[in-house]
Amino acid sequence: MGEKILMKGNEAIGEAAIKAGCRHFFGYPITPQNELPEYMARRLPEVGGAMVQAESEIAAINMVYGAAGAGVRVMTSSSSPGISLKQEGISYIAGAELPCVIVNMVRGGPGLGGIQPAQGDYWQATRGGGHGDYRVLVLAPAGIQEMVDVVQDAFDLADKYRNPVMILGDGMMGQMMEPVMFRDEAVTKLPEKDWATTGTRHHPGRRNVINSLYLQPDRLEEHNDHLQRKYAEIEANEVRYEEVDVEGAELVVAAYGTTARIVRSAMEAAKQAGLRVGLIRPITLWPFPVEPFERAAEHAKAFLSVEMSAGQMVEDVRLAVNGKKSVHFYGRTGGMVPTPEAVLAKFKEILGGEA
Amino acid sequence: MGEKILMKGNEAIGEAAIKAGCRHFFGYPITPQNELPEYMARRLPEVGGAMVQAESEIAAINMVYGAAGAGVRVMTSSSSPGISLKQEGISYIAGAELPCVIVNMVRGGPGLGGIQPAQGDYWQATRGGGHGDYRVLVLAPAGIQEMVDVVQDAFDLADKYRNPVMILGDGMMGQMMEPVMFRDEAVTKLPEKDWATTGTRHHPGRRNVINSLYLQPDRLEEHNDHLQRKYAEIEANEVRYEEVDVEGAELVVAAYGTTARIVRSAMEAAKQAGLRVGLIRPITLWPFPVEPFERAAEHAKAFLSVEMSAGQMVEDVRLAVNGKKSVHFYGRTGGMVPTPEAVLAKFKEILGGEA
Amino acid sequence: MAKVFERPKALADVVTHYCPGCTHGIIHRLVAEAIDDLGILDRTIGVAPVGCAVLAYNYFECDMQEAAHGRAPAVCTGIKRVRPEAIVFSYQGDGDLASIGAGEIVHAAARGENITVIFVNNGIYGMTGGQMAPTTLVGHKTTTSPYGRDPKLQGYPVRIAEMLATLDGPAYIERVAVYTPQLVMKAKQAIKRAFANQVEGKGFSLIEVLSTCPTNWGMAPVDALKRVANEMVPYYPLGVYKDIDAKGEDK
Amino acid sequence: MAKVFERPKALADVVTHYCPGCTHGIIHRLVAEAIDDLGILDRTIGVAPVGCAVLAYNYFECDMQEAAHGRAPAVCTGIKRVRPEAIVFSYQGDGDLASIGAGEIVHAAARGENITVIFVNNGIYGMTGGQMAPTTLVGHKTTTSPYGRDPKLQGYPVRIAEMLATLDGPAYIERVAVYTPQLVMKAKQAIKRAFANQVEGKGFSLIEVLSTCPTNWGMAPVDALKRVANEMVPYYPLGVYKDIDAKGEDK
Amino acid sequence: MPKVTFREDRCKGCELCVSVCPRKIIVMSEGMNKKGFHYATITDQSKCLACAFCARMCPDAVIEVEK
Amino acid sequence: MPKVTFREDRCKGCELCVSVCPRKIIVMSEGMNKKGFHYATITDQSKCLACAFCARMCPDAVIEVEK
Amino acid sequence: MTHEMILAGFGGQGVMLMGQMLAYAGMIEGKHVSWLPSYGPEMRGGTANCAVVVSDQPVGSPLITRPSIVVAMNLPSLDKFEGSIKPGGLLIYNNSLIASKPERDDITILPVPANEIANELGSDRIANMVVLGALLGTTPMVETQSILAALRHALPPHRHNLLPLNEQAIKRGQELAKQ
Amino acid sequence: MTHEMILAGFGGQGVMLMGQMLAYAGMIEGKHVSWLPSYGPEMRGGTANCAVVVSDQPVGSPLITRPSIVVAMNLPSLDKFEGSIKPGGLLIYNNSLIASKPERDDITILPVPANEIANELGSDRIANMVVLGALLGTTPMVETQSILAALRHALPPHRHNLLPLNEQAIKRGQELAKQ
Ligand SMILES: Cc1ncc(C[n+]2csc(CCOP(=O)(O)OP(=O)(O)O)c2C)c(N)n1
Ligand SMILES: Cc1ncc(C[n+]2csc(CCOP(=O)(O)OP(=O)(O)O)c2C)c(N)n1
Ligand code: SF4
Ligand code: SF4
Ligand code: SF4
Ligand code: SF4
Repeated sequence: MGEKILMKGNEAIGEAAIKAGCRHFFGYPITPQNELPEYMARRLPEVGGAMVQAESEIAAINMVYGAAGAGVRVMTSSSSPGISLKQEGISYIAGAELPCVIVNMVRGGPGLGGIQPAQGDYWQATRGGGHGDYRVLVLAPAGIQEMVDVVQDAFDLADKYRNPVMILGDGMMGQMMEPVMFRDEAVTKLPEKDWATTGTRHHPGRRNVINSLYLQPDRLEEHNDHLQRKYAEIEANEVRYEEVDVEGAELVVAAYGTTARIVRSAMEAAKQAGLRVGLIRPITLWPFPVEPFERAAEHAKAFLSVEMSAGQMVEDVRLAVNGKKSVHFYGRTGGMVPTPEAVLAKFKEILGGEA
Repeated sequence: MGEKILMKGNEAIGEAAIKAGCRHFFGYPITPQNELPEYMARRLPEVGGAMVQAESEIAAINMVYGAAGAGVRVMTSSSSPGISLKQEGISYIAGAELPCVIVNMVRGGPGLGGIQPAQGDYWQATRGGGHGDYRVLVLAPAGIQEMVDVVQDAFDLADKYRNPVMILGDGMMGQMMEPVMFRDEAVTKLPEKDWATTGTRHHPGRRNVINSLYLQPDRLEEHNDHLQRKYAEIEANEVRYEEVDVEGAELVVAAYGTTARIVRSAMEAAKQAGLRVGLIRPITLWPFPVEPFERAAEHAKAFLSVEMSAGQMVEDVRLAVNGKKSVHFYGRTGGMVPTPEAVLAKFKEILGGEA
Repeated sequence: MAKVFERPKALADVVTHYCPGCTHGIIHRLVAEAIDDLGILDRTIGVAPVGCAVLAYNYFECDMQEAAHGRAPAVCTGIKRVRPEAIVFSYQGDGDLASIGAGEIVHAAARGENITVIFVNNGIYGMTGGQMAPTTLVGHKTTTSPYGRDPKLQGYPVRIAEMLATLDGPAYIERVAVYTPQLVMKAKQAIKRAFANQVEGKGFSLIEVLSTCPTNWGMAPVDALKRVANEMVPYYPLGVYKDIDAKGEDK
Repeated sequence: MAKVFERPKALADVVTHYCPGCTHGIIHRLVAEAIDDLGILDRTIGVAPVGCAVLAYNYFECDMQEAAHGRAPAVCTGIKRVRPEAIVFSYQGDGDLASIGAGEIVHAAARGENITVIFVNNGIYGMTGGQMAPTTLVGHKTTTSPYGRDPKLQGYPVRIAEMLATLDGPAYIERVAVYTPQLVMKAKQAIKRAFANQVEGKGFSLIEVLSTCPTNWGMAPVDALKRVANEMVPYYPLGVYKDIDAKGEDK
Repeated sequence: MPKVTFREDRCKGCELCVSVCPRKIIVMSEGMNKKGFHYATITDQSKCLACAFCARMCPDAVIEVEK
Repeated sequence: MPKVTFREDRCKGCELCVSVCPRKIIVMSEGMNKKGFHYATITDQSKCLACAFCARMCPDAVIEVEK
Repeated sequence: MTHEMILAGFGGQGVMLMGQMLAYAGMIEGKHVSWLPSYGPEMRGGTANCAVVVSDQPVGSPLITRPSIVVAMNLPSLDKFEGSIKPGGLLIYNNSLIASKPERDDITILPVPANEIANELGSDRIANMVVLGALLGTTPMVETQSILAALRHALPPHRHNLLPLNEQAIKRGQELAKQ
Repeated sequence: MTHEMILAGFGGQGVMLMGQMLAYAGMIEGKHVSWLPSYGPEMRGGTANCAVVVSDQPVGSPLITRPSIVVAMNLPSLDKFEGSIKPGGLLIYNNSLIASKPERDDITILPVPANEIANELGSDRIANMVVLGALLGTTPMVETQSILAALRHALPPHRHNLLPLNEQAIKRGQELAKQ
């Protein structure tokens, strides 16, 4: 491990990507993620790569498609409205099974909305805002060190499954600074991609084609079956989460990213007030960590999902809890960040009511 | 009521829209919905309106934004990849609370996919493929007559709630012909829209602004709270569904649109085989008809969602059934349409297993 | 005493959020003056972009719509097609119009939509903090061209007026600047004509206005004006690029 | 006996799905001949559009990517930036390149991406069954201009070669046609040069090829060729619109 | 003598080759190939100039010309 | 005598007016307005030509000119 | 009674129109009907087909995978659909263009020399009407009058002079079926 | 011990840097730290602020709504944040620019004539360092050495000649706080 440095989330992502062997970034400015493309514009030329400012988010995601299809590690980033524009492209990338990393520093919506932190793009990220049955791995770090760690993993996961991976942050995650350490070894040997379009001289006797079109419905169904098998494998192998004080908890809270930190603050206070509150913090939003909720549903009296949205992840919590216990919701929207005090009050309200 | 005529789904939508007072259509070609813009290109000039072929789906949805903001009834249509491109625009329209009707004749995905019928855009439609917490009313007719009826209603709902309404069909619904009758009276008096940008001469002393930007997070949260109250009202008042043989059914099936018809065929056969199978056919996919499932969960042994997808609506069924009974899934993808025989076999498998 | 100069009525009497010395403010005022002069305020519908002018809907006394980034020409099209009697204009920056919205402006122009477009070219993304625009001059350092715009990597600046003038759709295209009072008055005439054309049903008019961004250029406002004169005008020559009323005289 | 003419190696030995007499087939062959002539097949990566040429990935013996509708220039950019040694080309119809993809082509050109673009202008949407394209001639009846394209409602056809030639980015832009064997040979030379430019690192080259759509024009293939000569060429003059190697000679 | 070869099964019967042959020696067959098209064929090889106009105009690369 | 009026509270201190005044009679104030800017003000009305150059260049419509 | 039919042929042989006429005729008789075309780029130059349901009951699936009746106007259509017919069903094929014989022995098979008869009547283009007649002759699911009304509806007024010829073709087909 | 601070002022007064230095100093001492800026277009010309946490515990929320310490470099900042300070907390304000007095009586209040002292030392631009010194003097959450290391890290090498001046400013602030 190297030494600790203090870094902004957006810039830490950039450095982590470079350490993971990413040399190409295609992006378009939008607050609150600008420091990432700006960092890449400065840094990538130093390591023999390039940041291309595309003419739009759509162009950027399609450049990613081309670059990923040509076999390199590649990244793009944006924030909510820009990510909406990328949905067709993401569906294509998933359909053509190309590995890449997409960052969404979520801001308040809908529409032009605002630029402060939010988590209102959960459904878009986990259900696919694009068309058709596809999945994107979604990683939601709750601090800058974890951000760095998941970015490095994200490229590996993308390559392993030939699938897009999304890092879901928010304005706060992008803007804040915390100490980070980077893994010592920069990635030097990247996985072989014999399917990539690199010119037939690199794979004589075989023509590589990147494509998501299957005009025959039976062929398209076969392709979908293949994708679904892959997704099942991801669900089986790649679930990540953190549990805090879940054992013996009366109330189990679900929260990710920024909100998870606020819940942690509220839990400190709750402990002092004698409340038994646990936290399940999904790190992968898809695949969603169903199993810890199933386990917790055996003993907890109630569940609570805390989000910076009008209530999106709470559906996944309800699906996981499957009617065994009541599931509550507390959310703020529009760039408002829940306060630990308000979250604590919600704990009390639920436990008071249920106890 | 007028006389019955035989019409293609795509064309019937067009005529129904015109009857509902829609004089403006903005679209871009894509199979399998081309007959709709083509019909509008022929018909609208005859009734003093216009069909504008936009340069892209994105331009089309933003033309809709402008036209809806200017206070008229307006429609656009597309199919899966094109609808993905509209997601930013739809989020803006929902955020700015503009009424309009959007048609999606779903085809096989993901990516370029294929052009045969599918239902893989359910999540995109019901959860919002765009960013932020917004909702779109989603109507899923199961025949051409119902298509006509829901189109006429869609405009009313859009105006009533100042919200986009989506008609979710599929290639088959768009291409098939069935007899239809149009409501006798064409709409002549449209609702007043005193919020529309029509020029201040039409509303002296007040400047109208169409907007979704709220830079202050507390203001944006207020706006979101307002939207959520509106959505709750829609959930309370606008749920539509059809129940067939649900009372006394051992197996209750959920299916919408094309698949619901196939399930009906399979149910005929099931009845002959002595199986008690009922159908809940959501007509509004959002708001989802939770209540009939709750009711059915009291007596049914099991539930089954049949879809032309890898399993999307099944989550809403599971949320509605809330763990009370098992929920099964049968789906085809890629443009493959389930056969009544296969659906029947699935009935038997479940009832055999559960009985 | 006679008013030689007063604040136009069409300009809302509020403080704008623009940085000190940013010429967005001058251009806003010229648009308002043109609307006043033509007496069309009560039938004008403006469309604000995403960019520093995003709040333009607060600054004009007419009905306004706020468009998604780059899509103002499509939004204008939607409005104009359903309210042909309205006077519809968009006000867009260079990121908005020339980058993400390139498709929309080309096609609104090609269709000859009877609208008025005010295109503010300041060669940078102001709102988002100084990234490169398609119109950023070669060599200019921005946050996304930190080593200076290099044509080998980032290509050449796009000349919108010249490009759109190749189309048969537009009626009138002119490029103006506002770095002297004289040019401000010329710009005013151009903007006024762009609105008058619409009133007369002549079709698509676009005025490209060379503008400053003192903040992100890192310059005092007065120096920024000089930069327009010395660096921008040579690459973006002022003049009329298309004028259906003056065939043969086009540049 | 010497072969005077044989099927190029770069063209896959399969039956295409194109309609009888559709000149997409000729243009495919010319691309393949250019690749053969330059000996670059094993380092060429082609990008297929969405349009009738969507299956082009089956027809060339090189690596291929299928792009989303209109985005081929962005996809090419992605490939070329990460594989600069590869020869990257896109093959796009007029709906793909000039309508939905207008922004992408303008900016790939402005950036001077070192790629080759084959732009097939047949003035209609073939794949989706004959809708109006941005290049549809005035008066032409299509399924979405059933009363004939009316400039008042649908504007004027876009001349891509002329429009892109106003940019500083492109190295070479030419418009060719394939309605006689002589023109086919000229088109071949242009296409070959567009690839050779890339090999030499000269930058963005685009060849606009006037093509037919017998099916959706509702014409016999031979009559469709005549229509190109009689109706399209007058509006879309053939020739070189940009050539950095021949300064001053540009059209 | 030049030799013009048609891969008849590949012909789509568009007649472009017929239209450009300076010697007018290409005709369409009475019968159909298995794709259901009347295919092009050459009547009198001896008149052929080996100009390859036909081959250059054929959208389906049906024709090969030797000399 | 021409009269030039500044809405001082609206001034952002950009000095564009100062730079274009042909008579050089506009100066920036020592003090600040409530937005924290040194504001423009006129020194000698009597020298004013009523050319309104200042007003036309002011991005914030701070200046009104009468004659 | 529910008739689930697939009508198939080359593009241009008029199978789509034939299907629409059946559906239209059924509709004006108050029956439940649906018509569903195959669609997509593969139609171009290739084969086209439509699925038609005419029934006393509301139509369930408009997509027919096990038709009771198949009309095959050319060989690819015969090859594609012969196997799907329900046992006891009906296959009508155009033996003017199809040389080979169907293989099924559990269905009724009716060869119709449609193009020959059409040519006799003076126009190759009404082969579809001959087959339609044959279908009605075998399976009178709708009245001939309704079919003629459908035809009148389908043809633009300036081509109503063709009605008698079409009617004749339908008659010939019906007679042939009766034999 | 957990210090939750908000540092606020005009853009240009160096509050962002001040916050980063505190976080950096905390980090090199092995503490848990976070720094979160306000961001957005309203920053332009307006006020800027950052929230800094320096703690022995992992940092929960980096967003501070109830700070234990507020530093206000100008009047709008004082107006905005005075009310949010936890009872018993600390408010440091720049009384060179702020004429009015804070109203709270349940917190410690320290006025610092930051611009005056900075000007005395020869540069208006180090007013932030004076305040930083005052903050450290009142609440020694990190060692002065660590702050100086942070400063060395923050300044580009060619401006390291300014280090002594900055150090002096910090010292003056510390002394003032001790009084
Ligand atoms: C879809 C989308 N992409 C990006 C942004 C972020 N964004 C806001 S303004 C802007 C560009 C502003 O530049 P310009 O149009 O040149 O106007 P200026 O601010 O310079 O006046 C961008 C990229 C956005 N809001 N939406
Ligand atoms: C996003 C999206 N929009 C629309 C379509 C439908 N579509 C397929 S091809 C095409 C246009 C084809 O026209 P053109 O590019 O001119 O090529 P041609 O078929 O004439 O060769 C369209 C609109 C699509 N597949 N994806
Ligand atoms: S950032 Fe630039 S363009 Fe935006 S208001 Fe400030 S000076 Fe003007
Ligand atoms: S539809 Fe037109 S463009 Fe497409 S293959 Fe057929 S003739 Fe060619
Ligand atoms: S040009 Fe080719 S496809 Fe056309 S008729 Fe001649 S040989 Fe056949
Ligand atoms: S131009 Fe206007 S804002 Fe600028 S200094 Fe002069 S009066 Fe003030």
